[in-house]
Amino acid sequence: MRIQYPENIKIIGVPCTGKVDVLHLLRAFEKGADGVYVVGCLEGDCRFNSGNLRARKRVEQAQHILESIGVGGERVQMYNLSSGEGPRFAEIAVEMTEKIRKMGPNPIKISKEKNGCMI
Amino acid sequence: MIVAKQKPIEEIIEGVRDYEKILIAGCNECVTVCEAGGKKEVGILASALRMYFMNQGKNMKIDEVTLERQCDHEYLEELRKIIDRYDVVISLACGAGVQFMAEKYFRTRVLPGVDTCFMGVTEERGVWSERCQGCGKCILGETAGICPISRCAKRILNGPCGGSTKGKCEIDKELDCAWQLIIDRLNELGRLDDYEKIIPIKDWSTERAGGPRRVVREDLRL
Amino acid sequence: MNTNTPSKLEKILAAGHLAVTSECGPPRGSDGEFVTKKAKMIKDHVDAINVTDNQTSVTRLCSLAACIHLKLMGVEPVLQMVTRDRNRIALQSDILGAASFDIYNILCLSGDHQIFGDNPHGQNVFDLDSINLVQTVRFMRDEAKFLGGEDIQRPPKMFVGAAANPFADPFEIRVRRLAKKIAAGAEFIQTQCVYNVEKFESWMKMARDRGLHEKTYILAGVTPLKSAGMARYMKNRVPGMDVPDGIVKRMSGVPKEKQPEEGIKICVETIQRLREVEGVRGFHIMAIEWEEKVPEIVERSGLYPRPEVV
Amino acid sequence: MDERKAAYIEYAQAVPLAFAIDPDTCIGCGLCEAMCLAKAINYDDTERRTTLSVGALILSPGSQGFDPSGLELLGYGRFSNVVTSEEFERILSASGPYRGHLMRPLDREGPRRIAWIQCVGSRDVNLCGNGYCSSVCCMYAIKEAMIAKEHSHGELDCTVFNIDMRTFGKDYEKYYQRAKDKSGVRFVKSRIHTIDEVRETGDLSIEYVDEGGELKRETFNMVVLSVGLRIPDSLLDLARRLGVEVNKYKFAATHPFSPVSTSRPGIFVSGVFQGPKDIPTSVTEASAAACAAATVLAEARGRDAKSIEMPVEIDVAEEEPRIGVFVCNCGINIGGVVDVPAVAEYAATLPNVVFTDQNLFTCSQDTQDKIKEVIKEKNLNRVVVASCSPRTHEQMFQETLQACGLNKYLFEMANIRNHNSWVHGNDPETATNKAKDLVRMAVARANLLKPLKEKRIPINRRGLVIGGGIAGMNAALGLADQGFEAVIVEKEAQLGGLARELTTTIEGEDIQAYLYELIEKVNQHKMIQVLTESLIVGFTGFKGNFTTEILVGPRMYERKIQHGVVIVATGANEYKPKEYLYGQDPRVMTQIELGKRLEVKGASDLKRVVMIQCVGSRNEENPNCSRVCCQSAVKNALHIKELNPDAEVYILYRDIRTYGLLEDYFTEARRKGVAFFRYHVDNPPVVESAREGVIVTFKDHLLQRDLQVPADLLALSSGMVPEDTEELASILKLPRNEEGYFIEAHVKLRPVDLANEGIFLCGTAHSPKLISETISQALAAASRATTFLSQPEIVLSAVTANVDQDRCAACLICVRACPYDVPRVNEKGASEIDEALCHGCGICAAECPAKAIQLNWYEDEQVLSKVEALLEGVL
Repeated sequence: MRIQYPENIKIIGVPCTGKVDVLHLLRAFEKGADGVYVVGCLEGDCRFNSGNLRARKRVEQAQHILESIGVGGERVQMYNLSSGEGPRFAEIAVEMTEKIRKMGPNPIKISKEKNGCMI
Repeated sequence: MIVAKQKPIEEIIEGVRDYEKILIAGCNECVTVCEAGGKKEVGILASALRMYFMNQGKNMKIDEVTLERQCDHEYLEELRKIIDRYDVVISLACGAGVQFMAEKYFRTRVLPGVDTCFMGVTEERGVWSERCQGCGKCILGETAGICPISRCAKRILNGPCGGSTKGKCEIDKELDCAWQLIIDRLNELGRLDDYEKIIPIKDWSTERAGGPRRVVREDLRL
Repeated sequence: MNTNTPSKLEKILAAGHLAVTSECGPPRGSDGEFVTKKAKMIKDHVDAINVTDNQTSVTRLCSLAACIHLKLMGVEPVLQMVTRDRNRIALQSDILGAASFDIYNILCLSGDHQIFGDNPHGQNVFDLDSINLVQTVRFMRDEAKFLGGEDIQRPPKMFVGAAANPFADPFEIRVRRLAKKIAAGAEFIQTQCVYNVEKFESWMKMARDRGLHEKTYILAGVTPLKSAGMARYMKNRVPGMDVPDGIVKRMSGVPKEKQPEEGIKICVETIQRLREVEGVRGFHIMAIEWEEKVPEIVERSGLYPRPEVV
Repeated sequence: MDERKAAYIEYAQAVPLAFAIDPDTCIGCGLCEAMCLAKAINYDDTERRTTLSVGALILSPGSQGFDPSGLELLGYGRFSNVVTSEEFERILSASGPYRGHLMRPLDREGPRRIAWIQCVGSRDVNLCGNGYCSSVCCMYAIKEAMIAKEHSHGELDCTVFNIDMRTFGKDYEKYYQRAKDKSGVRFVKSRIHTIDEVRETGDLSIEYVDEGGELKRETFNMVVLSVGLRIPDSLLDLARRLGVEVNKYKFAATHPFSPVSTSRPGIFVSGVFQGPKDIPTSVTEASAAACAAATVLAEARGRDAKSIEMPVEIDVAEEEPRIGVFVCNCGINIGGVVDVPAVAEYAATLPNVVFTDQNLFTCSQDTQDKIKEVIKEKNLNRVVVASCSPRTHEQMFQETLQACGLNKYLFEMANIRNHNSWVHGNDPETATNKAKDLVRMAVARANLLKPLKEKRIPINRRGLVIGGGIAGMNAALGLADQGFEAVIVEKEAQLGGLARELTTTIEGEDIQAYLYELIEKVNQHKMIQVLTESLIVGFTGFKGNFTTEILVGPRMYERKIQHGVVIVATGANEYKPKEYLYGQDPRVMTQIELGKRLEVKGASDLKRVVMIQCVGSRNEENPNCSRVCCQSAVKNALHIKELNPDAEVYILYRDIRTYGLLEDYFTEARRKGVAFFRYHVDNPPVVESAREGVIVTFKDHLLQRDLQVPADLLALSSGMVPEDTEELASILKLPRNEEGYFIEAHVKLRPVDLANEGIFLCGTAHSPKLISETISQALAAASRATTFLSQPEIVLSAVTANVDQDRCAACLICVRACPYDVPRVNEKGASEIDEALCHGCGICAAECPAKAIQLNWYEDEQVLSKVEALLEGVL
């Protein structure tokens, strides 16, 4: 459908969102990502029965951790949509981008720049 | 299995705030099975701590290791070569593992990363419940296989108390009354008459009251 | 007349009288007069007064000290003792302490869980349970020995009681549990307050079928309801309490200001019905923070005057 | 409803997803041909005649929606807010003219009240000549109402005006009830003939007579005409040229016992051209037609197939990665936005990249040849293609690698078109940067890729058919006639199943004669083995290699059968009613019993017969419609009328569901004087026994009073109950719904597959259905089974989960998490995942608390390498 969406979205493919490990989500933030979202099949419509429900739990777990360490739990989100919902995909991309813009960059990044320390 | 749960990340952060080199040590036994301190949890905690301290502008070295068991010398020995590189170890093992590590590496501070809860079972994924308090003298044979010591809020040996309501314990409507379970099972086994046998005053000396316990099997020692 | 102890309560029961006991809760402070004041209101209408032991796990003046106050004013106390807070050393020690003041009655209980009280984060003990405590007192009295086996100089002379709840779950073991307490050595039983008389009667019948009414003295518990709200609360919130809908309806059927009187009426009617039940040997009137009404209840129930025993 | 450009893609799901030129809109400039870099357009292309020599032909030309312009009183074309159901679908669609926002055409206002008018162009001999029921409109109307309610921003009133609600498909009745009870869609029993417009508002006013005969008028903001299906005249022409007969409604003429065969041998038919039907039935029938065609062609199978020789795989495990990156321009699709040379140049700077190139079309055949050359020349051992979607092109590139002896899993794609140039076309600079990011990520993963071995397992070419009824026997013949062995397992002593109880079809065809012939064919077939009085007691293995243990015969001797597929055809039975004095009064019987009775004793002694519909269906115990009972009643009623025209027949019904061409028989029954009375579920007929007959009391809604009818016979249109398959389902681990019917893998897309691979489903074990439908479905199951069996071996994807048994804590989390029950803890106390059974979802890998499980090709490090490459230098 070629609906335009913000270019800051980069997609990493997995066979099922159930494959998304909370460690993968955290690693992205550790490396400086400003936001991550997981896009799975509609609930109740997972090709692998419950993979997307598990993914939602992983996202919630990551949200909780990110919130408690001051990075911001809202930076990671879960969305569900079917393969026929191109416009919704673009809408989500916009929505997520706006949400993250409002939150500002990953605070780790800011802190790094300020302190100039090395890993 | 020993069931533990993760400590709040805030508490762990407070504990290691003043150090620079941290080793997070998981255990591949009980705490892996109850998803509190296996390799994956080690990874999650390490990642969270790294992010937290980066955000604080603090340069920390945070490494990860997961031992097969922390309650055995030989496995703990694997840390010998590297332990001096760290200011502090966060052990995600149960209390036994944390202590054994602390005993072994006297000069290194060892902090617990989980709260050790009880010996219990997996009711379903994500739900564990207590079954045993290790009293040292098992009476399950007399109580239809249900332990009033670990499962009754008052450890009443001749129950139920007056708080048993509709099969649930007075302290928590979700909690089964152990004595109801015992009675149901006795009934099922056709042994309800056994209920009237008074369980005598218990000898608690084999429990923690008798001081730290040891099991020594001379036949196994050389 | 065959009695095991110098207890007045035991004597009255052994003489075949319907016994009347009541209770008072000690204060949350050290004012001993609080107890004696309450006792004065009711002492002439009851045979003995129970003193509760940190009931509902709320810390109060200790039961033993309050019993001593009663004893000193010439009232017969029933020392309630729970196993929640003391191990067997402390329990035995307190029994001896009570005996040293010639306190002759003890009611053995396990006690409410501490989670309901003012120290929910505290440890509980439960070294013994209530049945074990009955065994302990009987052992100390009858064998003149400590649990550890050594002899007791001047062993306690105590009439040993236990509680029974005819209404609690699971119902199938209610009588078996009574039998168990009797087997452990309970000489008298005070029951949970009775509102559901039918259910109580069927429990008594089952107890009689096993001859349990002849092995122990059963005192039926009664509590006057102060209001419809209290009736509902007891019905819905208090574990092991059976308040039939009829009672709740009857209470809420009268205007608020008349509800206390209705409650007392129900209480009196209950006593009158229960005294006809074979095996009921007396009443334990628990007028919670309403002790002043006990004389009226006793009188209206035809239980006054109280018999004299030597 | 909207304008479209001359070059267009018909709809988002079109296959192939390619542009076409609309000659009505095209201005004829021909510029497109010059502009197309792929040279995919031949603008001056003209019709060409091609001759193909084929052994069989399948017709599935479909149908058209009925055009309601001719029904003037409905106002379509005159009133803007009267739309067809097809137009309404577009209104609801996210890619439609209003982008999925619910608006009415006149003023683009959100409607508050919408009415659906059913049977527009269906069940109507008078105005449009279409006497048949279109079968699909009731369901789509409910669906549209439900979706409209979801899309509406405020409260939305939905009313469906219908004669009967025909939700007869599997689980459809539940959907209807949900719409009514949960979503508040209103259903009004009335046929609408006239719609008036309210001038000032554009609203529409409908006058109708309700069930009680009262005249009512209501106003709606919008009206949807539920238009039926019709066969366009152009198809008549095709049929004539092919020598294929059609019936009076222009549907291809077929016989109930050979439902996909046309009048001309070798020509088969599927879909709506065979008769009105919904998607699941069409898909099923398509497979059935394929089976019928494949049977004719069985001998020629594989004759024209060519096999490709693959070179021996080069072992690259020990080599350092040597990566080649091919960046695609995709004509101007990518190149028009992204600076492709810059991306290629950038790729060359990435770790272990030893070669980069850019191509106009990386997917073209000459580029494949070029890639092959480069792989050999530069000793590449990993390949990255930055182009389009792996979904469409990955396999092709992997084959290119394989042709050079490289393992196909040493390949990675970066989608710089769909995820980049197409969606960021307005900002070439950022698109170029993003392309670089995507390539960097792909290269990072490529560095970590390992060769993976795909397991090849020979397929056992025998099929096991469970159930020897009409479904099972047809399925077995479907396999056997194509040259595959079939074993039928039947629990009874004889073949035939429920059909043994049946007499004729509604068309008048003799079922017993058909059954006799079918059983003969099965027994005589050298490729079919029949096991009667047999019980399945054990089942192991996986698709292509199953082993089933069976206890056979009265002596229960054990047999083990190896087979590659299973077809489940366990069937169903007539419900034995507990209602209406059944079993107490001998004059009360089921329709099947009535059918037999008419056969044996005729109807001359019958003065009055009453029939009650929906006995044991559409109630709390069995919420579904049993689909066949309405036609059974009509069939028996017609038979009675034929045998004894003076006999009175009353049919008490809730909705008459003579769908498709069956509607003609309903019409005929009414014409012959069969009386139909509707009853409500909360006020069912009352039945009493009396000497003079069975007294049936029911309400006549038109007269608004109770009628009492003494009947010589009361026939109960008893529903269907599935055969008891609880044990079988647990042995084979097959999913069943609440009523006990097996659940197919996907209602529409895989209607005869079970989710368990290699197991197929047909007949009434799936849901209640007619014999003709059962035969279709049986052939379909056979077709799906042979599609699989005709392969020499199965190649299992290497994307499976792998347990590091040393690290495994045997915690059982993978065992519990796997959607397919694959992992198990072995004797050594470690989890083991059978690669033949693993579906490769990776859930276990994500959940493993010991991190002892990796999903091949998506190992944690491989996934994380992309994360890290993407975020390289951010901190």
